[in-house]
Amino acid sequence: MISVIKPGLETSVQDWPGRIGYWEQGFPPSGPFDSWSFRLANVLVGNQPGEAGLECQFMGPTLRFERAAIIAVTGAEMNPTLDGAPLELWASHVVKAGQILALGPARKGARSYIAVAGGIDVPPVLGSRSTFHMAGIGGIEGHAIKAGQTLPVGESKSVPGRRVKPAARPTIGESRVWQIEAVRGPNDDWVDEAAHQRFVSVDWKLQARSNRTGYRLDGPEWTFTPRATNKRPEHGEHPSNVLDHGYPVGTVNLCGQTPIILVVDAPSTGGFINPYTVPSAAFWKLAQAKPNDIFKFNLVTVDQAHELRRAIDRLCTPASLE
Amino acid sequence: MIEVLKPGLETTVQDYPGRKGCFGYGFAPSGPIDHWSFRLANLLVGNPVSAAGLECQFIGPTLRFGRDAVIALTGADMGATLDGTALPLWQSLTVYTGQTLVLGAARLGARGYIAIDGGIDTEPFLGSRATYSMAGVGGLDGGALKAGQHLPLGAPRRIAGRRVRAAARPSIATDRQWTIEVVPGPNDDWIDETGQRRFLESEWKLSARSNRVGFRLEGPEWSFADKAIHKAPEHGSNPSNTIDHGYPIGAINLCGQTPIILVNDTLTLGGFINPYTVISAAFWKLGQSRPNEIYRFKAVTVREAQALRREIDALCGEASLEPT
Amino acid sequence: MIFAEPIIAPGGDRFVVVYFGDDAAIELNFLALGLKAALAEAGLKGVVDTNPCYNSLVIEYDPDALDYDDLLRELRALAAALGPVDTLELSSRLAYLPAMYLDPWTKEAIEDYCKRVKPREFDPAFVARLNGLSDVKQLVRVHSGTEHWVISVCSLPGLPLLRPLDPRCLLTSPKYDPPRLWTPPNAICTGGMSTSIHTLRVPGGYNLIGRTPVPMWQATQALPIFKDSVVLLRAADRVKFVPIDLEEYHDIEARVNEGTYAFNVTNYQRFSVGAYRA
Amino acid sequence: MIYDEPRFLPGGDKFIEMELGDEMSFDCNFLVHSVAALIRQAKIKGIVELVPELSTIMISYDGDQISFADVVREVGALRRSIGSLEDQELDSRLIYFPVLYVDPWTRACYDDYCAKIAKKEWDPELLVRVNNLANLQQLIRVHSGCEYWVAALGFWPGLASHMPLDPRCVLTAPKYNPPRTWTPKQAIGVGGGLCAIYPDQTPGGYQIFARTPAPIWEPTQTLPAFKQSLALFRPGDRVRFVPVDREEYDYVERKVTEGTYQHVVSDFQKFSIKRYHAWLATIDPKERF
Repeated sequence: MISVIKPGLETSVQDWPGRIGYWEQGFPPSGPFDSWSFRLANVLVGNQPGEAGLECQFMGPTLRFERAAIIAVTGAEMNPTLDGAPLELWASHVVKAGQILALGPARKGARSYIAVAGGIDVPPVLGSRSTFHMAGIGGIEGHAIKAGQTLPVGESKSVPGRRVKPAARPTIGESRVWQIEAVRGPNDDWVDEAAHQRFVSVDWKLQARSNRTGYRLDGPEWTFTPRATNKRPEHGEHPSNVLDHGYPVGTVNLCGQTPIILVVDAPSTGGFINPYTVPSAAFWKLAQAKPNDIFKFNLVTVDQAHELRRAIDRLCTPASLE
Repeated sequence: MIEVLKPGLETTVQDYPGRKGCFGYGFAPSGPIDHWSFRLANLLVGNPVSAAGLECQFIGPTLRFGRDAVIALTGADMGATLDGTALPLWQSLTVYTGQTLVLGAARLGARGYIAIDGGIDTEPFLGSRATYSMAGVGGLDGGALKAGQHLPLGAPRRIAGRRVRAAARPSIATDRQWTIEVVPGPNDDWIDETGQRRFLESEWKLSARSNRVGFRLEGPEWSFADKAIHKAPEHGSNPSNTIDHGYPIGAINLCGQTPIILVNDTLTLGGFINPYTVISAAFWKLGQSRPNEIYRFKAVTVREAQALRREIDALCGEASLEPT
Repeated sequence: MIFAEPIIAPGGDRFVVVYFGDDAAIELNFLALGLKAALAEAGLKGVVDTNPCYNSLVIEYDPDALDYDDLLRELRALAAALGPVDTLELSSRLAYLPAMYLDPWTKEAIEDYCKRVKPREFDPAFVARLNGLSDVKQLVRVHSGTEHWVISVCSLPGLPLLRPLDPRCLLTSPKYDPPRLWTPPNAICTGGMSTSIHTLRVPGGYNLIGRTPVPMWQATQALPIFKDSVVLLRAADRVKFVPIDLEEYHDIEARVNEGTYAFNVTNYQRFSVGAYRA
Repeated sequence: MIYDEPRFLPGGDKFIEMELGDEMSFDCNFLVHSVAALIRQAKIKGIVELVPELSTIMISYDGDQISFADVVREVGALRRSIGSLEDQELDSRLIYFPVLYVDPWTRACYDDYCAKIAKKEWDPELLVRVNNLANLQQLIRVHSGCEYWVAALGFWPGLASHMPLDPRCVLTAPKYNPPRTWTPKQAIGVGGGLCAIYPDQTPGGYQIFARTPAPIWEPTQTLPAFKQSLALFRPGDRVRFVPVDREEYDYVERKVTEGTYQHVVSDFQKFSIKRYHAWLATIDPKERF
């Protein structure tokens, strides 16, 4: 059992791949935003890659372990300390009963992951322990953790002293410029050639008003094809309006002139077009980007997107440990 | 066109067989109660038996003719006169424009029928011109005739000089006793043996509170079979109560201890049992009987009832007519 | 109880009555309506009319066109072919009828009865009390909270005999004794376990609980809904009462009188007995 | 129009949008649900989830188990296997909602929006004007005058897009611009040609003018209607709004709070496409209730 002393900015229980099977009823998958780092944290403490852990956003929590545990911290650098002593990232550690783990603000990256051997053992809702705070379900009472709460931990037999090989870790650069892969579609035929050129050639800035629901981007104006401008009235007036349809997770949703990348807690349907979609392999970069970071988009094919995803999946196994 | 000078007690436009196929809408068939006399009247003036004519109850109307016409009077004897001259029943007669036909109180029988060549040409409602007063439909403005109204007529046929052979007419007895044929059922099994015997052996007096909806009868008490006494509570507490069901026309509907024969303008459904049903061949007797007259009931089978009806139907044809 | 074999009894020389059971289980009406539909489907020559009720179906026939024994045989065959009641599906329209509960007109009829015949409890309060409801408001809620099944249209032109499809909304009450002298047309009333809507100003025995501004039939067929049928409802239709206030009542009444009222009736569904019983 | 051949559009590496047409119509939406049902029935390995919408199905798939091309081939074949939908009859529940129209809560929300975000015409009055109605009373009559088809679920847990089944009851409205930051829970709104009940206090863009005390989703699963599922609506359901007064609203709300409210649901009817089309042919769409 773990007691929450300080909750951090917005720390939530997540599992991977999240809440699958209820999308049609409006439940997004949720789950860890940077699932690469998340899965490796689990692998480090001997858990299955999908077991529930904590996602810490921008500012990590302070936690007291009420019993001994094996833990690992991955992802963003939040200067974790154990009873004041620095704790190495990307490695598994023993924590003794009564010890305090403290994470600070993210120095590099944005989201840090804490895995505990045995996993966080909250009751699953609709098949998942992931927190979806907008609907108040999953995790601890449906929301980010609060001071004074306790996190139940499952049973496990595990060993400390393991480390993720550097080559198997995601690398968070210093430049604050991200190369983000994107696949054209589903609605790429609604924006014109000039817009397509623009999309891959300009810098897009991540707005501060971004969260696990959507990533708003600042950039140039969009221009459209006749499909968007001459359409049946029920689609809506604006060129970016379309009959309500389903939204892929990761899609670049064009709301008027504002592109919003719909991420893990995004709505499942709506009435705007989606000219591009960020493939799952690039999600870790979105998760680790901070407001005002620059996104540059590289187009990939569906097949390339699958390859990139498989490459990461292959890294999220005990083979990546040393 | 015919002008109504006096309407009589309750004179209505009817046709035969009335408004059929409308149970689902909640409509009783209406039509003439004594359909034997009614049909013969139509035949006499050269109309199809289904043409609309007048049913006069107890006291007939006074009518002035707006065109030359051939008419026939059948059923009850209401002492008819044309411009003061007595008219025979069961015969086709010529009437000239401006002449006045007067019917008085029924001397023998209860319902007189008047057919006019071409038929009465009021607007049909659900396929029939029969008046159904309770709902205010059919006939002239949906009700019995009123003084001052005008009855529209169809194209004249001008066939006069015929009469109904004596053997083809219903004969209204003067002893004020009637034998009415009934088929047991649908709910005869709700009455015990004694009650069934009593029904067939007793005299039943026609109550004055009778009309085209129902004929009330006065007679001995009814007794019931077990089925009527021990039943699911939703049937109701009285032995004669049952779960609402549809009523056959002619059913002898037992309301508590009062039997009511459901006739042409009846309610089509209700919550009382129907131990017997008066057959259609006996309806002319209902139509011609008067309050306080006596009924005796005779049980017949469905087959016998249908044979009796066919006999009457056979008489309602051209073969029953002869020249005067 | 559903009879293993329906009882078929003669009603004189032109009628037979088929009884499917001896209580008022709604399934018996489904069977009666199923037989009615099957008869229509079979197109049996000589069947003049049919009249369904709670557990029975009256059939009028022309003995010259249809032999009595043949009719009985056909009816038995058709009834057997209906199969178990759960397999029945019936064409069923759903009519939304505006209903002003506790309206001034039925109140006047009740008050007139109290003055001229004998004093009695206010009908809605009486029905509410007998059925263990907290107040008349609850009566309105319960009565309008279910779809009602049209058992039959009968007795008087267009008059529907209704019972609630949701058994939780069943209301029972004894009828007036002696009967009322008059009833406002379009009064909504309950008696026994049924609801009906009076179509004419006639005496009556059911307890008055409200009134609808829309007619159940119209001889003039002036309103578009009556173009094809003078009567609004048919057996196997359903009715859902929608409570309205006096202002809405007057508004609808005005449109009915103008001939512009659009009835709210849907006709794109079939009633599945199996699904209802499940 | 409904396409003879659907279009399959990639949505990254995990999603494919299947576009069956580009119109908002019952027929197109019914095709969507029919195809979705076939896909589910076929249990194609690697197809994870579906979101059927007005004229599209978003298909989520696992690229390790099935390729994009195979999804297109297999799902495309299912679409082609569907002949005429005219003879279809489907089980369809009808759910009744008590509704307080022109309620104080949506009014307060509107006032808050005007004070904090932007001035705008009051939603019910806007609806009356845009739809050429006589007054608020007629707005209530028209909106409560028909059954609504649950055309799509999503956007938010429990939320459904309701499409009027009676052309006489179609109401259209532009959406809020910019959107509201909050909406009263269970407010009822109209946007585009659709109607929705807000399941919770969420942002929103539909014009709001009514509120129901009956919830459409409940994470605690206390009320009987939620025993099987957190969310009330299923595709193929229909909804009908019943106007109530404040007293009745409060009564229902109390029952909901007590955990004893029973949703009024008719689940014994089959919706017949042929009958619906025949019925539509008898309707004068210019008429209003």
